Amino acid sequence: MKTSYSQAINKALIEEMKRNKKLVCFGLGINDSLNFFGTTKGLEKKFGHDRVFETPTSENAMTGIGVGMSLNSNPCVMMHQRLDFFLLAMDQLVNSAAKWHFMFGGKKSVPITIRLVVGKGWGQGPTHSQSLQSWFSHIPGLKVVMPTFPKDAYNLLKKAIRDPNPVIFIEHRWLHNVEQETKKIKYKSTKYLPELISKGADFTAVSYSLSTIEMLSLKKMLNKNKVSFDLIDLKSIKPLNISIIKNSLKKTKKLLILDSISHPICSVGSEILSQLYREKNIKLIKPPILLTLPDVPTPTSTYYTKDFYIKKADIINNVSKLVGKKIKFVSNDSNLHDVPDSNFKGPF
Amino acid sequence: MKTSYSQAINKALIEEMKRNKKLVCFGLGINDSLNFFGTTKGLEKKFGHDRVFETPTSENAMTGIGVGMSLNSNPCVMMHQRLDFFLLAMDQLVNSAAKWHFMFGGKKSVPITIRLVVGKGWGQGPTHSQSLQSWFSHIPGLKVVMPTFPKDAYNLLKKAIRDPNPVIFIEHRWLHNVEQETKKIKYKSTKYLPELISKGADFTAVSYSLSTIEMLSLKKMLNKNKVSFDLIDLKSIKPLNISIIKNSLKKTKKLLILDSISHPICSVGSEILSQLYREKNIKLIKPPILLTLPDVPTPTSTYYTKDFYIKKADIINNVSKLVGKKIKFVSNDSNLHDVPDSNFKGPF
Amino acid sequence: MKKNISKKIYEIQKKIRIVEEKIASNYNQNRMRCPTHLSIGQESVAATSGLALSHNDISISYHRSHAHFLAKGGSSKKLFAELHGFDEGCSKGVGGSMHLIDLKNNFYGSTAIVSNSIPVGVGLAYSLKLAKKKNLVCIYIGDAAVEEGVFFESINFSVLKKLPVVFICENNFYSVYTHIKERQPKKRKIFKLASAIGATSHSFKQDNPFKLFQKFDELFKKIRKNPMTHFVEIETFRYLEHCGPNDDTSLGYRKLQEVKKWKKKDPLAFSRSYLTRNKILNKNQIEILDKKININVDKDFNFLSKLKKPKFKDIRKLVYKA
Amino acid sequence: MKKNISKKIYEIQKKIRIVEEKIASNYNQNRMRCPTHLSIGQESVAATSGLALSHNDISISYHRSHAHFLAKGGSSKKLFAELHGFDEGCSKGVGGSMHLIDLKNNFYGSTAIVSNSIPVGVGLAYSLKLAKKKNLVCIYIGDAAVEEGVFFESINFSVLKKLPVVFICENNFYSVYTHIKERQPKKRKIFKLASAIGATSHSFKQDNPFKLFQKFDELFKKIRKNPMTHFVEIETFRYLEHCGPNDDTSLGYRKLQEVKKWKKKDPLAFSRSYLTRNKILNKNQIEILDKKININVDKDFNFLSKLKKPKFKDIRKLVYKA
Ligand SMILES: Cc1ncc(C[n+]2csc(CCOP(=O)(O)OP(=O)(O)O)c2C)c(N)n1
Ligand SMILES: Cc1ncc(C[n+]2csc(CCOP(=O)(O)OP(=O)(O)O)c2C)c(N)n1
Ligand SMILES: [Mg+2]
Ligand SMILES: [Mg+2]
Repeated sequence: MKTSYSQAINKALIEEMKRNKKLVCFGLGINDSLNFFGTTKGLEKKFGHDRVFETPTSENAMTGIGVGMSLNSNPCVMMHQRLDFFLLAMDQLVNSAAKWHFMFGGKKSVPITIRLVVGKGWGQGPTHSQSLQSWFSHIPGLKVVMPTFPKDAYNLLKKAIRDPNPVIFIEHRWLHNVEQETKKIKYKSTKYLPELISKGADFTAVSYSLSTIEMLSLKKMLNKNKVSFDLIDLKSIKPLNISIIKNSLKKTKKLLILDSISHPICSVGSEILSQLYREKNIKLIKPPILLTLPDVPTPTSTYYTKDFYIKKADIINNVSKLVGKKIKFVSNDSNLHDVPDSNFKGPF
Repeated sequence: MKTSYSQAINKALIEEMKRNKKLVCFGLGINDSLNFFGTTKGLEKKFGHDRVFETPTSENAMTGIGVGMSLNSNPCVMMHQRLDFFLLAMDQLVNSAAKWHFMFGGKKSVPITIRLVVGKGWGQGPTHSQSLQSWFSHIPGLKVVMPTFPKDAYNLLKKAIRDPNPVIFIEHRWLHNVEQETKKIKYKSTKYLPELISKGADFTAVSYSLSTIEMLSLKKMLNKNKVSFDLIDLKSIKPLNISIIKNSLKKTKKLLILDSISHPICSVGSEILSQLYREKNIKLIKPPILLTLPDVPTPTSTYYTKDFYIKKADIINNVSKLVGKKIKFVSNDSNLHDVPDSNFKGPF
Repeated sequence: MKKNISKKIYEIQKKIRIVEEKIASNYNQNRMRCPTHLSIGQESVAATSGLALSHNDISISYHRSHAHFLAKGGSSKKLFAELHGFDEGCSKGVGGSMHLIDLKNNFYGSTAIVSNSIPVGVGLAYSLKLAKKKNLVCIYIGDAAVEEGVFFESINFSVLKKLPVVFICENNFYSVYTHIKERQPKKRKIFKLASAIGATSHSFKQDNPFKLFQKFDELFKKIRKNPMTHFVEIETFRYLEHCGPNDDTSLGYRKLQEVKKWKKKDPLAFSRSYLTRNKILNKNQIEILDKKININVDKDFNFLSKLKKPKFKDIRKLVYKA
Repeated sequence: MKKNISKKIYEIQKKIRIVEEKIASNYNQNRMRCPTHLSIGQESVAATSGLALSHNDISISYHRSHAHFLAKGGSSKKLFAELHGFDEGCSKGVGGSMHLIDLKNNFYGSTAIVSNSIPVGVGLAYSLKLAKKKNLVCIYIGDAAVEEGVFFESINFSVLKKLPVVFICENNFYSVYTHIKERQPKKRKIFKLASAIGATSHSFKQDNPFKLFQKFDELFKKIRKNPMTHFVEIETFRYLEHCGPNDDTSLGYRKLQEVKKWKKKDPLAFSRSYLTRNKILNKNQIEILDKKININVDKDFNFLSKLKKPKFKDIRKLVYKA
């Protein structure tokens, strides 16, 4: 059986709503004909309009309202179809949700989960494509998870919902259709930890969310070229535990971080490098490589995004530099660099 | 003659308002009896209520209004008495101001300068003390300056005002009374570049804003202990030019970054380390040291802030580790760790 | 009303309709690769207000802005090029359908975040006031825009400072697929809300574009003379889906009847028959006019085939103005 | 009105006044090291609404919240300890004067960012509705709060969902040192604005606390029975500076006369004479009562001297709930 990322999320939501009669979900598009990219299918029907509701276009207030509900025994899941819209709610996120437990002396915590979807391609442009995990990670009091695979999405969303603290759950839009072979998905208690999802010898690759899929897609071809790598999927951006990266580096002594859905400055990739650099026991043979988007807003035109996004060729050239080997490959970056797969009919 | 930081800012504002009849200034407290910490003294009287005005408590709209004015030939300076309040305006900052020039194909730019004041001590607490330079640096389209000394504040504020792009100008509240010996302050065209403000041999210290003052205050004592250091004051956080740091490191091979008004994760300090780590030619003898605030919101009680903020002893212990020398010092961290000097009468 | 103005009203409406239909019928070729919100059905508001605005008046808009852009004088050639992502687009292809601009005609842009352009419009008006210009800023918004706090903050400031601003709220009852009754209190009229904030408020009808034009024309003249903040609500209806080129009645969020009701009183059809009824143009003349518009729009669309594909490196320096 | 209620009203007013004066007179010793906004002059609103709220009603407040905290049953001991930064404070000293909380009495906190606690209050009310509880949430705000967009967004939602919420707006005419006429359109009454948004709105007077209490009492009973969003505006006045313990007439932003006018109709003085006039308490009894309050407040204040200085390491784990 195959389960897609959006099905996994849908399943997690339904199960958690059943499990906890107090859980509430809300957001723009949650009950409309498209069911929030299919992730909220059946929710309103099963659990009623009071626990699953559309909201006015009022991102800041709705965040504070979520804080209030979750303080008053209604944990909640708030969702935004694009992360960019959530910029309107930074006061309630940073000054309320993140600090509440601390600033009132630990009296009560805010069990809110905030689902944010990141757009890419098909003209998403400057204000429908931003991914601000580094902002959220900077703020004490928040947790940030960005699972790559359906099973992890399922487990981590459930974990986030049961977490007594605010958790930012970032989904890349291009992951919604990613499928994973599963028997029956079942909740497996999990930790906010990275995972070594593929083993190799020549270098360590660190990535998360869509970047992990991009990195994985090169595995075969690199192996053919006799290049193998440890691939570490972060899953949790905050807390960020780098021990597994350190372990891998002791073996490979070479590092490539693919942080391809982030601008470079003060990015998560930079944070990882900063932590590693300060370690006594890490000795790299070559300077580490960090690949991110350029420090430029996302342009809309498909002609521009072609060289704006990181291409397979870019990654391979960098791998080649890192391992000191020429790598043969046929570029299959198609014209359709701005859609995830042939099923995708733009724009959303 | 001595000029204080707030006098320097006041002078810069007055001169620029004179120089450019179209320049407009606004913000809460700009015209009240306390003149925005003295920095806007005389402004309204000289230039009238239309060009210097109080605003409703509407941070998001006022930012967009500033964008509109600056698009329509009125560059402006907007100001907030605490950076924390500005969290309400992230949509207009990130989705409008930062992207306008780019997303409309370079048709017009947004010459807005945004002054943000960072609080410290005297119970500023979780929501009156945040310094988010790393957030702003992450966003393409913004510039971020954080001068330490009155002369630099004067020059960089003038430069920011004349810059055709949005510039975030962050003032640490504890710098307002810092004085500098000057003849007559005069505008010296300047660049967004760090400066080596003190020379030494044993290690390189990088800091900015209040951190630079903190670092400087240890110089004598360290010298007495036969420890000397290059001190680099960043001044401009974005653009961030690290060549001067690299040059210094070629000599000292040891690095301490004092980023004492920032949380650690995805901080400016981390970004600098990330950039250096990726350089081929930098070889450090010891792992670099990065000192920041803990990943904890600011507590209010003076008893808590004592160990929350970085103490001189913390810096010295780290220097000691870095240079491999015992350093003798008498702690003069007084009980008044939560006020900048004896003139300061809390809370603002 | 002068004949040529009546003719002009029809002409702009028709042009907007044809341009939008051109986009719709070509959209599925997947060469306009950006989210695109069409205003077919809503042209009356844009056409009449656009015509009533003078050249030096400014307008600014939201995600559904093709009509406002065109009505302020924007070029359909540049619009098409923008949607196709060419350097020749009004925003060099960087912005796409949701970020149109035409500074020459004082169309100061449209943006994609709900309500995001509202304070910018108010700021533009503050500058007009400072410069003592006798012009106004027209801020187009949808019905969801008034749910964002920034709308309220902005109009409060605009009223406080007596700025020459007119908000034109196109209430098409839906935000994406959600009806206004799920988002705003029942029985609360948007224009009355605006009035309580302190704006002088009006409720206009779109059905007769000639009357609507006159109302705008009078109102704008008044504002230019006596700078104040006004608010106009107009009920209208989009015929196609929220974003994209298709009919969406199959989605079921609105009843076929509702769509039919609105299409039956299509303001463009009204204008057409008004012209003949009032002997401003006869049927034949109208057909000639339509044909001319069609030919021009086709020409503007076909010029795209000659354009070169631009490259990222051409624009990456645009992040900052040098 | 029952005698003991009348007595209670005076007692709470007086207690708030004495607590605040205690803070004021000790503030310059620099041991309360946090920004502190006193409500001397404004006690009538807090005392009467606080008394009219039932235990299970919730209240939430803004930066000037000592009075609301106390009126909801908050302990002056914990308040003093909080201001002094001790672990025994209501927020363990982490929050300070602007972050008070007393969950046992359903006082859900006050926060320091203007309007920041408003949506939180509305969310609390949504939960009451879900749980079918017959209670309400009282959201205290200042006059500047209605300038923040989030106020508007929140009240829109509250009205839309028919939540049991009462906004109590203490209009003291100033935001820091800036008069309301520089921030909001002239002649626009805040409560009328709220009414246009859809709340049932009221304008109450603070001068006679006994009448005020009755109005609150009736209103709250109504809301508990028939959950709806209400808005109450009350004009009031702070006697001291915006933040801190001093008289600030020397700053010149408000006229001495204005201050005098308000002090002359001090609601606490009114209550005192009301009690004697109506023979609820005689002068002597009042003095005994005052003395008792004074002694208790002194005791609560003096207990501070016994407290241990807490350490950062005690609270650093509080960032996340385990
Ligand atoms: C802040 C924000 N929230 C949500 C969205 C998603 N969104 C795009 S268009 C739209 C509908 C807006 O409705 P309305 O203002 O009535 O305009 P219409 O589309 O009906 O013309 C929404 C909610 C957005 N663009 N920005
Ligand atoms: C978002 C935000 N902007 C600015 C401030 C600074 N500030 C603190 S108190 C205050 C005045 C608020 O006035 P009002 O709501 O009338 O309450 P009052 O102090 O008069 O009781 C302001 C502007 C803030 N705390 N938060
Ligand atoms: Mg609509
Ligand atoms: Mg006030």
